[in-house]
Amino acid sequence: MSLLTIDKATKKFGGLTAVDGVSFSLEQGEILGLLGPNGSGKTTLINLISGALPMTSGDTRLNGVSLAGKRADQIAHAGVARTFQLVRILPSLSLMENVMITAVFGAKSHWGQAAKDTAMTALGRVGLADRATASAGSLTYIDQKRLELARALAAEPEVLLLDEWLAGLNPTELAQGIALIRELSQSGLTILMVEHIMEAVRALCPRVVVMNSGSLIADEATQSALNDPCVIAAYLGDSADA
Amino acid sequence: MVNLFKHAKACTTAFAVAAASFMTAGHATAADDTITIGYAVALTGPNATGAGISTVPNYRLWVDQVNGEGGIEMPDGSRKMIEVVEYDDRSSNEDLVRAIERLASQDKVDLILPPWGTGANLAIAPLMARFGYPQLAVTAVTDKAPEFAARWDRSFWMLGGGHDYATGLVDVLAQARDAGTINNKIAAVSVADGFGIDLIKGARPAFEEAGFELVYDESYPLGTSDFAAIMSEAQASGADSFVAFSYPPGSFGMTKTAQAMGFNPKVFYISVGGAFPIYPGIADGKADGVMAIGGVDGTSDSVKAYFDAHTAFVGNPPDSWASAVTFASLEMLEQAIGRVGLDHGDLAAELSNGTFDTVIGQVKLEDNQLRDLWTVGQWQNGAFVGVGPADKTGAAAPVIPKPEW
Amino acid sequence: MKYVIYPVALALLAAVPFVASDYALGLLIGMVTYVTLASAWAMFSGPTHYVSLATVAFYGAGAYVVAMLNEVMAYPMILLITAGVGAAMALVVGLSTLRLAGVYFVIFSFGLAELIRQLITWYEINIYGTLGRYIFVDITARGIYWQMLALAAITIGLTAYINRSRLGLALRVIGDDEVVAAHSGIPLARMKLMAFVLSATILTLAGAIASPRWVYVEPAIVFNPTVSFLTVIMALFGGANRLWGPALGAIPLFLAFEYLSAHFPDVYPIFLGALFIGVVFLFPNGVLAGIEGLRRGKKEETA
Amino acid sequence: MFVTILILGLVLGGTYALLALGLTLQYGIARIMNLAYGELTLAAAFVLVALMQGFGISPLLTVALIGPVGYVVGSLLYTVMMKPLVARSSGGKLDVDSILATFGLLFLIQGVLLLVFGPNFTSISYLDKGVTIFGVTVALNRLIALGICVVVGGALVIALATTRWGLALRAVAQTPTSAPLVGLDVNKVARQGFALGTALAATAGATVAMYQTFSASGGVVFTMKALVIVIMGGVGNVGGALAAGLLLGLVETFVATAIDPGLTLAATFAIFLLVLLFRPQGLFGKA
Repeated sequence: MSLLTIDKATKKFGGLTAVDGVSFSLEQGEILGLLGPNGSGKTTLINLISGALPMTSGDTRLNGVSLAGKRADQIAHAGVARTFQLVRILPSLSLMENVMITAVFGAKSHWGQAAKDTAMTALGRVGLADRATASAGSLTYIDQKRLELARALAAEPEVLLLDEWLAGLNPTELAQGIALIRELSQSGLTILMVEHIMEAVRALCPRVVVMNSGSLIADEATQSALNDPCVIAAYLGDSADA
Repeated sequence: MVNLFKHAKACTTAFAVAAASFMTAGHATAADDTITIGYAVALTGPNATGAGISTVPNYRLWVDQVNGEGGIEMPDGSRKMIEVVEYDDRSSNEDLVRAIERLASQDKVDLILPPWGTGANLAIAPLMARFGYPQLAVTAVTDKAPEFAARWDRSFWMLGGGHDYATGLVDVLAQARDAGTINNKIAAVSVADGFGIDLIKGARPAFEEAGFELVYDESYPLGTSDFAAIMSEAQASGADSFVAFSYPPGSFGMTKTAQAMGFNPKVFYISVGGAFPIYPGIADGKADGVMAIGGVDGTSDSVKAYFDAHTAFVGNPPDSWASAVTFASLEMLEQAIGRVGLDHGDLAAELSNGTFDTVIGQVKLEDNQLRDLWTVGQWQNGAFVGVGPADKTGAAAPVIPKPEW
Repeated sequence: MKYVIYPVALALLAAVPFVASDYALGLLIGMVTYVTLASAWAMFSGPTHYVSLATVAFYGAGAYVVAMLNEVMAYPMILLITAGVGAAMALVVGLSTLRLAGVYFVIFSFGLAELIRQLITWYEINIYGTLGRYIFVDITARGIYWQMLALAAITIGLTAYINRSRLGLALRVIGDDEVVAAHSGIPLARMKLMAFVLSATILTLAGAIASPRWVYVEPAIVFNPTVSFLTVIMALFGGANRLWGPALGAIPLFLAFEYLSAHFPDVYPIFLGALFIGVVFLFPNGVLAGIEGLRRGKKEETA
Repeated sequence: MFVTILILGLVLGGTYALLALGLTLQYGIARIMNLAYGELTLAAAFVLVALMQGFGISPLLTVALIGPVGYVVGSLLYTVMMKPLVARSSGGKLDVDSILATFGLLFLIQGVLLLVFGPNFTSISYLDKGVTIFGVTVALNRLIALGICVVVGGALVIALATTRWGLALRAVAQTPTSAPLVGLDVNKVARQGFALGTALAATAGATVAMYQTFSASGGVVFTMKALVIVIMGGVGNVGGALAAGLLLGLVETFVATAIDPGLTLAATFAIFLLVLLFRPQGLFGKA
């Protein structure tokens, strides 16, 4: 059985269909790239999986359990963690608190020292452990991204959804970021990542799914997908933004 | 009509006087040649409108007059100047209660004058009783006055209850009906507030007993600003008498609406606000014939003198219902002090048993209540005069039907 | 250490009525009442940033429950019922409104007091048959003070407890970013509702405790919107996100208003208005935070 | 009876709608939820009475001239008070800040009005004449208010929909963050929106003075009424506010005539709360 199954996920905004019957699945421990030109519905799909938006129809299943109709907090509790395309940190809280919340309210519901330990471990993995007591409002952009990842990790999730987590990094940071994600993947975490940076996709994802105008147009090995005429046409058709 | 500029000036002067008098209040009690009188009324907030008409100007006028004569006369013939401690209760009973505690236990004033409003007077009654001060509650209309007078034996209730006003009105209307001037149908509206509900509850059985038929009987919420729908229903009801147990905004609004739509009932009765000096202006100079709650003796010279003094001091005449009674209550206090001095127990006994000469005539309380009251008044030749009870000295004959607007 | 200081301080405060004059006691009651109201308000609105103008809806409802029941049952029983009524009201209101964001919640809470006032008026006139009720309960000013002091202590203690609990953490996250909160597994509705109900129950109880001082209640007297406004400004003035912020905002402002009402009654609204504007511009996070900021700035300068 | 309800309701609704137009502009364009709105209308009402009683100036002249004065006052208010807030924060924080700041303004104006004009009820008699329309008599001054409302509101709706200026206002209203990208001076447009809202508030207030009794502490009643209508019509939706105002007038008149005058305010609040809960975008807005 697949760990996460997306089954005919559909989202309509009024007359506009943003996600149109998308189906694919992730195996335990897999790292899958979600590609597509801007406006193709990738982030909307991530929002459907994480429960930020309710599906119009379709279903997602985690370990065979249906998540359709569940609220974001219930889905998070079930073991799905995410980062956001536009980084969202909690500026009035310390780094420790920022990260601790998923440990406290996630699947494991830690409290007290256990929650702090989990948070420290997560901060350690992204390299922010030494600044745990600082205020999150004072962080640089890359550190905010790290913090957000640490927060997702402290949930000890089964599935991690990364929405362009590598975007906006300089080459050195990008190399660090790729290494970090690889490390997470190697530790057995299942990852679905939306990404525009092909270098990263090639380096990290053996397999990709590609969306265009809300539909899935490819689900195959990364190398063949990037040579797929459909995929190229989709990107070229929107070349100004891609 | 209110002259806004004049008012503003009067207001600032009064404020300066009050502020100045407060500065000296702290050590005033020590001096033997003064007596300190304190009060807490609403100078801001929703109650400020009512207190600003019936209560505050009369307190200030009275103090001014007494001090102008060299002070209050004591039983030994000496005179003591009045010093005033004035607080704003911000229309909140919580603040009011605290202000009374302050007057009694901190400022240790000789006498405390009551606040404006039924709720406010009830809120301080237990405190006044505990501290022993006599309480001459004027602007408190309540049918439970006898109960309260018995509960707090130094409290005096000067403005009757809703039932008094309702039955007073019914008497006036019944006479007109018996004379064949009006039919036996009544259209009544009441404001959904303690006052309006008290009055309509008193009026319903009284109307029925007198053989009237209430063809329209609705209450409207406090804060209603549009009366077109209500007035057109009342007009369509076929009643000759329109009766509104209302507050000033409603009284004024209904008058204007009736004028605009040409609604000319033979009796047009409104409640609070109808006896205000600004009413004829609001009625566009056509107030004559309008009936309202309250009234004063139109033939009395003392009332006329009081009106003149009030106009000269405040800038506008007083209202013709609670103002004169408020002023009379102060005169009672003054005379009682002259007879027995400042001891609270003696004062209360004297107020309870004595007879006093006031602007509203000779006053003698019955069971700590003023029962000899004007219940219905009417605008006649530009003045608001008492018409009911008909047997009261100076009662004018009601003009029914009211001339058309 | 603080396990000694707090009980001792509380005992001292409780002993004050034995030496204070009636007026001083009245001042204390007022002060403690607003400390309670501001602290209870901040319990929910502080961390979540949901600015509620509905304080008087609950405070007034509490007073009304006492007015309705004081002739038929014992006072402690009434307090229990009051707490129940407050919690039930908050539950209904919370369930329907806490999904409203920002300005809509403020507007709703602004209208809520008015709505409840209208409903009670309608009920009194049409069902009870008259408007205005009397509260003749045999409770002295001291009794009211002690009860209110106890409620204030409970409120601040409860806030301290919440701050260190999961609920407190959840509320702070919600105040910063509801989307992150939801995706971190925080059940938004339940957490907000819990805090709102706790806060509203205390506000309702405060109204019940204060009401015997009014003797006579009427919707127009009880649902005085100024109470809501003062509560908000006191809590914000001190700092709604801090345990002692609301209390430290309530005490000086209460005394300032008392001074103004005696000395400059006519400028009281102007002062209040200027204060509101000043707080928003100068101390957006409260005076406590402002002072801390200043101190930190100075330290950095000297360092 | 149907005609009576219709005409009385529309006339009442016209006065309501006029009251709400300015508030919806202020929030829609300038993003300022102005709780001192009622006090601004009250101030205009007091000015009208003072000018009439002090200098014998015709109320109609005041109504015509107070709009521009309101515009200047609004412009100043925005520059001095609101702009720093907008510059400091946005979104939910701005909402809260502007509510608290305008709360302060509410008390400030109320205090000044109390000091200058006193606490008493003020009411004048002007054009209280009846005019008969289809057999229903309505007051001329209320009819004037309805007229002003229809003319001003209609002109606004058309101007917003067709002119370049209207386009700029709408652009800022919809996406204040991206408006600068197309060369719009957001600050200027927001100031114009706020000032225009204040001008409308002043006009409405001056009109109110002709037919209603008011006192210095009653501003919040106007704010509440305007808020109800703004919410019903959809925040920032001028046409919606017009329609909602008229609708509210009809509902209140219907309830007062056919059901029970005691329930008019309850009906208002019920509609208000239902709209807030189920259609926070307003009766006429898109989901």
